[in-house]
Order: sequence, then structure tokens, then C-alpha cells
Amino acid sequence: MEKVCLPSISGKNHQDIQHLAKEAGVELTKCYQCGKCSAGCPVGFAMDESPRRVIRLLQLGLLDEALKTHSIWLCATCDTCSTRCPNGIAVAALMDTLRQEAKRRSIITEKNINLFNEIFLSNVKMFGRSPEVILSGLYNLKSGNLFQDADAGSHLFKTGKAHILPSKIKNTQAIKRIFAKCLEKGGQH
Amino acid sequence: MDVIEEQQWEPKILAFCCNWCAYSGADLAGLNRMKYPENIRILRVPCSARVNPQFILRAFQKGADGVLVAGCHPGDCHYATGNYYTRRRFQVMKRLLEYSGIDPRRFQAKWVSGAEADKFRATVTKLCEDVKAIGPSRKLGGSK
Amino acid sequence: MKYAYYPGCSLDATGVEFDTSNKLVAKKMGFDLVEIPDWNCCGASSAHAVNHMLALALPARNLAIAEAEGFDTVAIPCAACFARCKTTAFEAQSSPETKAKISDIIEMDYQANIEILSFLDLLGKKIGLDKIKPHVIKPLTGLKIASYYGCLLVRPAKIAQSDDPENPMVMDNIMAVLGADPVEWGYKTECCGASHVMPVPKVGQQMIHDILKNAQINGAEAISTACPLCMINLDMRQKQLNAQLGTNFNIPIFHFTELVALSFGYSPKEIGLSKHFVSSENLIKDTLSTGARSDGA
Amino acid sequence: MKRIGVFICHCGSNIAATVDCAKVAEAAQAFPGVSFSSDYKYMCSEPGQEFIKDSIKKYDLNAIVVASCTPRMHEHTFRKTLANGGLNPYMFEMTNLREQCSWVHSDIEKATAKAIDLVRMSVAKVAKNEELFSSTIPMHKKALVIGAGIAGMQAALDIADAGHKVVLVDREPTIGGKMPMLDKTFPTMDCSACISTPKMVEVAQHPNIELMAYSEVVEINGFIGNFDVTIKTKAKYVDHAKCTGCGLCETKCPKKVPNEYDLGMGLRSCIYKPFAQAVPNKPVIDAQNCRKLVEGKCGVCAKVCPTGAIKYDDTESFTTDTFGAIVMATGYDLFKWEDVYGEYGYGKYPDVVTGLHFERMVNASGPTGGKLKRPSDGTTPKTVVFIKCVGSRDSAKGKSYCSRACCMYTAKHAHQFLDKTPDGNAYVFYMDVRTPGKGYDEFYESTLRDGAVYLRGRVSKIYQEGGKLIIKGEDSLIGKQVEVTADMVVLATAMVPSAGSRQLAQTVGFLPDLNGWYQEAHPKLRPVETPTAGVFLAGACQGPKDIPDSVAQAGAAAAKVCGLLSKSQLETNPMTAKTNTAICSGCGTCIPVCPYKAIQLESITERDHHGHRITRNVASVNNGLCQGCGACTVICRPGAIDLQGFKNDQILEEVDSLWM
Amino acid sequence: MSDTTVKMRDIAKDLLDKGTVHYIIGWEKGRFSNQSPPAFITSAAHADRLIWDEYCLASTAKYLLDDKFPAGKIGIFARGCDARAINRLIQDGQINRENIYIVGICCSGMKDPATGNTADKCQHCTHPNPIVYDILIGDPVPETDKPERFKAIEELEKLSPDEKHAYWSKQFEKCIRCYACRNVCPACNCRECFVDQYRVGWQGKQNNLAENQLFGLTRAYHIADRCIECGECARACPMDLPLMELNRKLIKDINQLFGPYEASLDTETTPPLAKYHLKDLEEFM
Repeated sequence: MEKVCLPSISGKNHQDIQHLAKEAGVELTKCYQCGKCSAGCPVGFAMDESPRRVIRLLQLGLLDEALKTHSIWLCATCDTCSTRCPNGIAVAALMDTLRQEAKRRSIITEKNINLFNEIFLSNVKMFGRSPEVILSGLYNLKSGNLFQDADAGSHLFKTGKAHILPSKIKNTQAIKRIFAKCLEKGGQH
Repeated sequence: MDVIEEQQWEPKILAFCCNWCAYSGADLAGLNRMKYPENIRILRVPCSARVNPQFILRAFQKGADGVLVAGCHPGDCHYATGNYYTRRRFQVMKRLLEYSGIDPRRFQAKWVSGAEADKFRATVTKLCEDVKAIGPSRKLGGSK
Repeated sequence: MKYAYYPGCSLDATGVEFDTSNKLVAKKMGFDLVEIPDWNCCGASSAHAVNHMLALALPARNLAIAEAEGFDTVAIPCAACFARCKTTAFEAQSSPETKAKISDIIEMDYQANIEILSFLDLLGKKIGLDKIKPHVIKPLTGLKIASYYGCLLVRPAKIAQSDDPENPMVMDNIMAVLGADPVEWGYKTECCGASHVMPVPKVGQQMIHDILKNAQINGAEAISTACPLCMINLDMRQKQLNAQLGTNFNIPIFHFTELVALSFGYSPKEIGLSKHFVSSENLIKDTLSTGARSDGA
Repeated sequence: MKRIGVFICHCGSNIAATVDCAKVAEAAQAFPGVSFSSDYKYMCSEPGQEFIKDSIKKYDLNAIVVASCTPRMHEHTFRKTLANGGLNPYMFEMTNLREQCSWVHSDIEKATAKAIDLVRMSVAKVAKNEELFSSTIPMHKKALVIGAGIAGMQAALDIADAGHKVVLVDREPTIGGKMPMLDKTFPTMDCSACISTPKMVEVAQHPNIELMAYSEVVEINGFIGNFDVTIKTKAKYVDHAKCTGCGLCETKCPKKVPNEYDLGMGLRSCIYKPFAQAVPNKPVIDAQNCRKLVEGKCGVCAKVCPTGAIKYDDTESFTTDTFGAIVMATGYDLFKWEDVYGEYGYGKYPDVVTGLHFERMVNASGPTGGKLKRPSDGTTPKTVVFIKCVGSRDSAKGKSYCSRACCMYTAKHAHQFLDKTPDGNAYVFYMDVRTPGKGYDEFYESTLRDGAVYLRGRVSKIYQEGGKLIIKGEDSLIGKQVEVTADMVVLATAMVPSAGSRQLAQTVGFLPDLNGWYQEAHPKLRPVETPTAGVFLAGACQGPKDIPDSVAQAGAAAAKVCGLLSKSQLETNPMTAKTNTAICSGCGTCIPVCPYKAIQLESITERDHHGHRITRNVASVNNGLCQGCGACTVICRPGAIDLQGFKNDQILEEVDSLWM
Repeated sequence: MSDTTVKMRDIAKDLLDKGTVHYIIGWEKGRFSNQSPPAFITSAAHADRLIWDEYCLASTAKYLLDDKFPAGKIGIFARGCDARAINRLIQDGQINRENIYIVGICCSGMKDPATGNTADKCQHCTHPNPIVYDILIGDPVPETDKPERFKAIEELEKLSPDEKHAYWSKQFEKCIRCYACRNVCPACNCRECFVDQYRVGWQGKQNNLAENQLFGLTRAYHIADRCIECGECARACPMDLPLMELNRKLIKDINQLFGPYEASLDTETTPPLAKYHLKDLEEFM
């Protein structure tokens, strides 16, 4: 069993955590660790640390540990937790914020999810839309599991649910500028 | 005013204290031999809700350098709800005073329980320091 | 009546028959769906995972265009798109700074005053059941249907503003009007895993599995959805699940408007039901025939 | 013209060490109205007081200022001195030179200057003092107890045993409240009915207690010692004077409806007693459902009644009485979880019940005869999940507070279930286990030994799958999700103030706290008093409580009441508000501000300046109710209503005196 | 002659003929074309004296105080401001709704006799249409809540303490303590004003800056949560003190602190300073 030494909150950590909490619009001290969030989490079974424990880590000032969890990537943002939290804590929003922070610090515990997101957004950036075929195609290519969903793929083409040529919007420049501006803002809210 | 007066000047600060909390808080400060400036003059009232904002106006008119209204914390009022009215009255009066050119630091309202001797000491000490920093009050409307 | 219409990327591809049926229903009920000119992807389901501002800006552009076109309501079939747009509107309305920041980024004036409705609420609430009823000529009598809402149509409650975050009834009510028989079940609003099936298949599959299982146990013959992603997940994955988890799922999944269109008398062909992975041919046949019988009787 | 005497006390060296008392006395000599001024070593000492009395005679003084310690210490002492010296005790002001001057300062010069100012203030004030006389108000030696649950009954019995008359009112057809509904009581597990029903009988038979069941307090006027109360007794449609309680009518009544007493799980007839040991043990007719009263048909009960007690034309009746003191004992209700807990099924699932349902089910006199059966299909549950804090400690959906009793009764329920179902599984979802009470934690431990499995975590969702209930939770101690497949779920729902208690509080004239519980006058020192003099609190109406605490508090309230009723009259504090009718324009702004409802408009008749007789309203203060806070005096723009002892002119003089 | 005038006269005749009222308060043409002072019409014969033009500046309501116990009903013409004033007097228990018959007039604002521009008191009017009446003349004119009426206050708030002090000193130097502001104010309906209570000594008699300002601030505080913004005080002031800048400051703060509130829109709502909320803003901790 690994040991946690307290006080662990270096001033830096403390500030960062306060900042992240504020960005996510949550008050960490409100959480009394009842676990209702984690109890109902549909992805919970796959998480390494339950959402409750991620919050606990932050309460104890263990920011890096929190950012290293797979949970923040696995969260599907379904918001079941936030809806049921007896203290009205926006748990899912916190997960988003932590994920973004983790990415900023390039702590990426779920490479595939991150990859998926990147491809998705690069498509949007390129075409203004997200052509599913290209998405899955590219994804399979880069993630190396080439034949994932190949069977389904054929059906999609047969039924005209998927076209080789991506639909794209006219004013792709507008989208590119949006991306530029947002990313330069570093995702800060 | 000329320099000599400046040096001799000691502010006079009037403090309205409710009998049940603030006044006994002040008593406790005495019991504990805490020290605070001599400039404070305590006026005892049954409840902070007895303090008519006109008394404050009057004090400033006569030349008070600072005024404090102190009562029980909300919820602890000996008369159940008195200090809730105090709160509303002086939130309004405080703004009116500021609006009419009285430095906001000259008037303070504070909740001081019978146990908060040190809070009483700290409050009056701070008020006194502030007032000394601002300098003598020009009477309400009055020329210096 | 005219409504701005934001199909979203999926309806342009895997969800094409959702788009078709929406338009058929609109045609029959006599309201126009005007596609937002040159609309872009709303960013779901990745933008919010990466960059907060981006997640607001992408939807905002579409909404701003719709506002500029002078629409007061936009109808959104895809739950994910709906959620992103709602969130954007919510954050813009609750903070002028955010609104300003957004407008600056998209280089358009975004008012955040256009009403955002899921296609589900448009039919079930705004237009209303009583307007649907008269067009039902082929009732889906006795079809045991589980209405599946997923997450984003009902949560976060204060943003989605659905009828109930835990036990929504809009779709069930619509199904009842169509003559179908809505099933009481526990997974109405559980999450289907969204895009997780791609990057983390094991996780996604488990989530889909639980939903199908609960529907099956509660005696559903089919599941009705209101989101192309939920649809594709529940429909396309059944084969895989059966292969990998040894289940025997064969539950037809529908876009809820397909069922509406069906009851309005459109043929499965017109709607494009054949595009589904799990065939609904027999189920439809039986249902409509019982429906016909009950009409005759 | 005032002839003021000023006496500066050294208090040994307590004051004299930092304040030049002689100098202060000398300065005081010059203040307007001062005829005599002196300092003295110990004013409060016997000779010191004599000195004051002598000086009063010698210098013909008619107002006194003593500058010594805090008035909170010796104001009373010196008032007596004045009285003995032949002056009205209120012609007195006290200057606090010790606690608020000498003890907190060290610079003698500055401290002395301040002391002079402080004395000047007192002199300025006393110059405006007027003689005050406290009046007396009669004490009606009779108490009203509202609510006849265990707390109300206990309070009533204690007061009655002390020899005072008590009227005990309850809105239900029977007294007893919730306690008789329970099966067993923790931690001793003695039968709840066995200890509560004898009390009910005792109450009914007590010569000093008048029982008014099926009645409600509708109006309260007056004040401590003299509360005029109107009580409404609902129509019973049965003449209890004639009725012998034989119960024949109940057996013959053709229509059966769900029984409130069993929370709708059992049936009762439309002429009914809530339960077998009800007190009074005589039936009432439920007018909403009785066929005779609704449709005009039937009338069976009248036909079978051997004493002709049935009275279909019965109407509600009103009685008025005067009481010296009132005890509020209105108890609690259970939080309506069905309205908000969608994740638990909004009450759609029949096998998700509350703790009170469980009590009725395991109770031998309950709807299932003490057999635990699933409401849905009547089968015996093998696996039961207990969920704590439903509505408690839940600021999002319920109440932020802890309901205090749930941890214990849940432990009791788990124990009872395992007791009845040896091969059963009991799972308890909890956030904390709170067992502060004699023998409480031991009881909880024993429940663990019985085999109850405690899981630390709030349940996120309950749903039905087949005939079973699936409960999704987290065991936060191992950080894993747990899914329990159960036959039945028992919710420990929060306690909330009983319906209508807020309105009743307003009738009495005090405000409940933010959660609707009755607010005690002081959380530490006056826990059973209310801000309204003469009104006391017993039991859960003041906040969630278990039976022992309720009974204890009832005893305390009773003691306070007895203390009051032992007096034949009360002396009022003369420092109360008073209206100057010449100035009062009757605007009534002061009325809502008074926390004691002490101010009313009364109409007076006088001649106006044209000499016409006119009748107009003015504010009048009831000095039985007025506690002298002065809130009204500030809201009164022309100062028509003023506080004796702290009059506007007195305070203005004090203020002015500082800048003479 | 405006048809409102015609209606006024007809109604007045009718009410007096029928004896519904034993006199009626309105306006008549004064000595000068730009003055229409109040008129008390006691018989139908004189009803034609009544007039409605852009110079009916005076409030009619306050006159009701002079006849608190009338022999019969009093008729009164009332615009938005007069109607609120009547509500004020009713809520303060000074007059009886049963004793008065209100003829409401929808008002589109008066002119300043001096300049001919819209009168100051009307510029910021939020309720030109009477909120209480027995019969109504004219069609309601559009109402807005005129947030800009607080502009001047916000400007003053920006000044430094010294600048504020200087500003108000300059104003109250002018005050001659004629009490016209009090005499026209419908919220000033005490039997004896604090300034006249020499025995208690709320207020010194001297006419100097200190006493003047004490009076000004006290009066403002007295009507803080009851001022109906009729602007009569400022209009009546012979020395042109900007009295509404005091009253509106209090109204503005009260709105911000205790929630939106406009005095005398009804006769039931308790004024904000006569009540409280447990969750009121807490700044004295």
C-alpha cells in the first residue's frame, strides 16, 4: 500500500487546483465523499479511480495523481453524476477540465481516446464537418487496429450511409480561424 | 486647521452597543484586561434595532470622527429578529452617508457576540486607526 | 410554420434515414425544416474534451447564422449536437463576457436568444401530441417499444430542460399516440458510451450490452432512439456483442421519427428501414397487420 | 428641575489605578443639573450605599449617577439603593468606568478624560429620566399543550401532576402521535405500543387533563399569563357522550378505504378508530368517504348503534379558553421523497418503502400481522436494502441537516429483518453511522454481529428488473461499484416539520427557522423557550429528535411551565415601548416590526382643532408582550412610539453631551 | 379645449349633481397661461373652471390630508403620480379609500412653466397611468421602467468623498428650511414632523449648513422606502435643491439590496425597511 504524505499541497498545486475548480465551476470542499456520482457512473466499471476518488485526490492536493488517472479520459460526460450529486457538484464538468489540463501537460493515459479526439477535430478543422468514414478510417489506420468494424463498414457503404467523398462546408476558412483563436487562448475559459 | 492642532487632535468615536452581545463583549474585553484606544465612547442600548440612524447623523453633525454600531450576530438577537432590521437600516444608511460625502470608513456596523471580546477590541482599534488616518471629521455639512 | 433545422454530421451519413424520416414527418404535418446554410460540425463529441472555448464557438457559429436568417427556433435531431448548442446558449446567456468572447471568436454577432429544441421536444411538446394523432393511419398497435433517451437530451437538467432528467416521458407519450405500447424499463437515460466504442471498444460494448439486456428483460420488442449515435451504437453493435459476449441480441432499433413516419403510412422503403443493421421487416409486418386488424374490428 | 447626584467609585484600585476619580468627581460638579458629586472607595459596599441614601436626603437629590463597574453587575443593586433612599429606582444611570475604561486603558490622563466624558453622558441621560413603575399582569393557572404525541403527552402529564390544569389538543381522532405506530424502540427493543398506549390512557384519565382530540388551535391572542385561544373541534358525526366504543358500527360499515394509520397498506371502515387502542377509544366518521354523508344512502352505522350515538348532522364546534402558558409539541412528518427522488423511482416501485412502512409491516397489530411481505406480491423478502439519508444531508434534493434518528432506527430495522429472516441478507447503504446516545453504538455493533452488511456510499439508482429491484451503489471504502439485487428497499427518509406547523407558529406569533423547525429563544441557554414569552417547545417540532430526547425536552418544557403557573401574577418590565397618542398618526408601520406582536391599532375619540369629535387610530403597546427591544421606535418617523428608559431625547442628549 | 378637459367637466358635473361627491379636486387655469393650479369644485355650476393642459403640475393627492374626516365623499382627479400618492396615504392609514372617488387620467407629462420643456418631475415618470381609480379618462400611455433615471446618482457616486461633500454643501447652503418639500410630499404625512419636536430635539432650529443637511438627510431617510418619485419636493423647492438625487439614491440602493420594489403600487406590500429576510446580504460580519 502506497503512502501519502500530508500536507501535500504545495502552494502551486493549491493554486492550480483552485483555478481548475473555478474553471469547472465546482466547490471541491462541498464534496463529502458519499460516492453517489461513482455509484451511478456508467463507465465506472472501467475506471481506475472512481470520480469520487478523483475529487478526493484534489481535496488532498494530489493534483498530479488526479491528472494521471484513466478515469478523466474514460468519462463519457453523460452527466449522471452531476444530476444526482446531493451537493450539486458538476462532476462531469470537472472531468472535462481535468482532461483538458492533462492534455495541456501532455499527461495522456488513454492514447486512443486522445487520438480519436485529435483526428475528429482535425477533420472538423479541415472540412468544417466530421465525415464519419474518414474519421473511422483514419482512426483505424493510426491506432493500428486496421480491421475494426470492417464488417459494419461494408454495410454502411452498401446502404449509402457512408460516402468516400467527405461533405465539406463552403466557408472552411471561418472554421480554421475559430480553431486558431481558441487554441491560442489555450482553452482558458 | 493648523499644525499644532493637528498634533493635539485625538479623535472621538461613538460606539452604540447592544446590551446582550456587543456591550457584554466589551465588558469581557475589560475582564481580560485587553487594551484598546481611549477614543471609544460606548453608548448602551437594549438592542442594535434601537439605534436610530438619526442618532448617527446627529453624531456626525456634532463632530463625531467615527461611529460604530455593534449588535448580536444574525440569529442570536436577544429579541429574536431585531438585528435583521438593523442590518437593513444601516446597509441603507451607510450608503447614504457615503453618498453625502462622509468617508465610508468613518461609519461601521459589526456583529460582536458576548464572547468576542477580541473581535470588539480589534474592531474599535481598527476603526480608530482608520479615523486617525483620515484625519478630523469636518462636521456633517459643517465647515472645518 | 418554419423552423431552422440543424441535421449535424451524422444525419449526413450513418443517420441518413433519421434525416429522411424527420423530413417525411414534417411534410405530412405541414411544417418546414429549413437547413441552416453552410452549417458546420458542432464539435461533439470531442471539442469539449479538448478545449472549452472551441466547444462553445463551433455550435455558436451555426446558431448565429440561424439567428441572422431570422429564425426564432432551431430543431436539432442529434442529441449530441442539441446538447452542445444548449450548453453554448446557456453559458452565453449566463455570462455576457462569454457571449462577447464567443462573438469575437466566430466573427459574428451571437445573441443567444434563438430557441433550441431537440426534434423530440419539437414534436412531443412544441407542436404537440394532438397535432400528431390525426395523421396516424397505420397504428403500431401493441408494439412493445422501449423509449431510449440517452444522456444528452435530459442532462445536465438545468441546460437540457427536458420534462424529467430521471424519468422522461415525451417519447413514450409519442409512442403511445402511435398506438404502440411503451415499456417500463430502467435504462431509459443510461449512457450508450457515445464514441467510446471506437477508442475503447471493451468499455463501449459493455455499456451498450447493459442497455440492450435491460430492454430485453423488460420485454421490449424494439427500441426507439432520438440520437443517431445512440442508434448506430445499439443497432450496429449487436452482431459484435453476440459474437464477443455470447449474447443473442436481435432487437430492431429505430429513430423515433421512423416509427412516426411508419404510422403516418409511409412505407419502410420510403423511410429507408432497410439501412438498419438489425432487420425490422418481420416485426413491422406483424405490428402493422395487428394494427390493421384492430382498425377493421 | 433635576437635582443630580454623581458618585464615582474607585473599586479599590481597579478604577482608581488608571482613572483620577477625584478629578472626575470634580469635573462632574460642573455638569448641568448636578447638585452633588463625590468619589468613594467602594460604592457597592454597605457604607457606599448608605452614603448614596444619606446624600439623597442631605442634598435633596432626585436623580443619581453611579460611575463604577458594568451595569450588568450592579445596576440592580443601586436601583434598590435608590428605592430604599426614597427615589424611584429608574431615576438612575450607571457609568461603566471599570470594564470599559480603567481595565482597558493604561494612560491615566487619557483614561481620566474619557471617564469624564462617560460620566457626562450618563448625567445628560439621567437629566431626562422619568419615574417608571412596573405593572403586574394576572396569571391564568392553566396550560395549553398543542400536539399529543409522546412529547405533548409527557409535558401534559408532568404539568398536570404538579397540580395545574392542562388542555391537550391533537388534530387526529386519537392521541399518541407516531410512537404507537412503531413496532419496537431502540436500543432496548421494548414494544413501542406497550409503553406509549399506557401513557395515552393515563392522559385520558388524569383529573387535571382535558383531552381535545380531533381538534385544532385556530386563533391565539393575548400574551404570557393570558393567552386567549380558540380551538376548533372537527365534526365527528358520533356523539361521544352516548358512544360506548363497542365497535359494532365499524364491523358493519359496508365501505372500506385505505387506512392512514397503516400508511394505506391496510383497510378501515368509514366509521373508524385509527387503531385498536386509540384514545379516545370511540370512532369518528370520515366525511369524505361515508356513503351516507356523500350519497345520502346507507346509514347502516346508525341502524346498528345500540346507543343511538350516530349524528350525521354533526358540525364542527368552537371553544375558547384562556391559558397562562403554551407548549408546542407538533412533532414531525416524513420527507416526501416520492416528489424528488426520480433515481429511486418516484415511488413507482411498490417494493420501495419508507422506514415507517417497515414499522407497520413488522408490527403485530399492523396490516400484515407482523409478517414482512412485499407490497407488490405479498412474498417474503429475502434480500432487503436499507438506504439512509434520503432527503437528509442532501441540499440538492432535500434538507441540508441530519435527521438524527435514522441511523439508529435503520440499525433496528436491519436487526428486526434478520431476526425474522435468519437466512436473509440485509444491506445498509450509509454515509456515516451516527450513534451518540446511551447504548446506541453497542446496538449498532450488535446489528453488525447479526450479519447486516454496511456499505459506505449513497445509492445512485434503483430500478426494476423482472420482479427484482436493482440497487446501484458504490462501496466507497474499497472504491468499487456495487450492484445489489434485492426484493425490497427501505428508505430512511428525513424528518421535516409537521404539516401546518409554520402557519401555527404565525398564529402564536413567532417565526420558524429556515427549515421550518420552531426556533428556540437561545440555542444554549434557553433551549425550550421561544421568543414569545410563555410559549415553550417540546419534542421534534424544534428539530429532529428521537423518543428519549423528546421526552426529556418535554419534561424541561413542563418544568418551565410549572415555574410560571406557580406565580399568581407577573411583574412587567417597565422599560417598554409607549405611544404618544398626540403625535401618533396611526400609520401602523411599527406593527410588523415588533417580534412579539405587542403593538395593535386602537381607535381613540377626541376633538380635532376645529372642535369636531373625531375617531382615529393610534398604536397601542401591550406591555405584557413588549420586551423592550425598541425596534418600533426607529421605524416611527416622528418618534411617536418611544422606549421608556431609552427614550429618543435621552439618547440624543447622550450623543450631544460628547461634543458640548 | 382638449377633450380630456371636456370629459373632466362632464364627469365633475355628473358626480356633483348626483351628490356622489361633495366636492372634487382638479386643476383650473391660473392667472398666467403657463400655470394651472389646483382647484376645489364644490358645485356643478363651477365645473367648467376645470382644465386639463400641460401645466397641471401640482399633485392633487396631498390635499386629501386636510380633510381626513370628510362630511361626504371627496372627488379627485388623479394621474399616475397622484394615484400612487393616494395609495401612499391609504397605506399610511391617513385616508380611507371609501371616502374618495378617483377619476383617473392617463398623463403624457407636463411642461416646465419656465422653460416650456418637459417638467423634470415627469421626465423620469415610470407610471404615467393611474394604478387605482373609479373611472378612467383617456387611453393608457406606454410605460417603461426608466433605468436611466438613476444616471445622475451613478455620476455622483463616482465622486470622491471630498467632491461629494463639496457638492452637497453647495446645495444645502441654499436651503432656507421653508419645508416646502415636506409639505408637498405625500410620504410626509406625520401628525407632527420631527423638525417641530423641539422638546425631543431631533433637529436644531438654526438655519445653517449642518442643520439644513441634517434635515435633508433625515427627511430622505424617513421616506426612503416610501417615496413614490412624484418629484413634487424638487418642484416645490424654491432654492432648486436636487432633492430627487437623494430620494433616488435610496430607492436605487434599496432595490439593489432587497430586491426590486416600487413604493405604493398597492396598499398591502410592507415597505422594505419594515421587514427583513434571513438571507439578506451580510456585510457586517
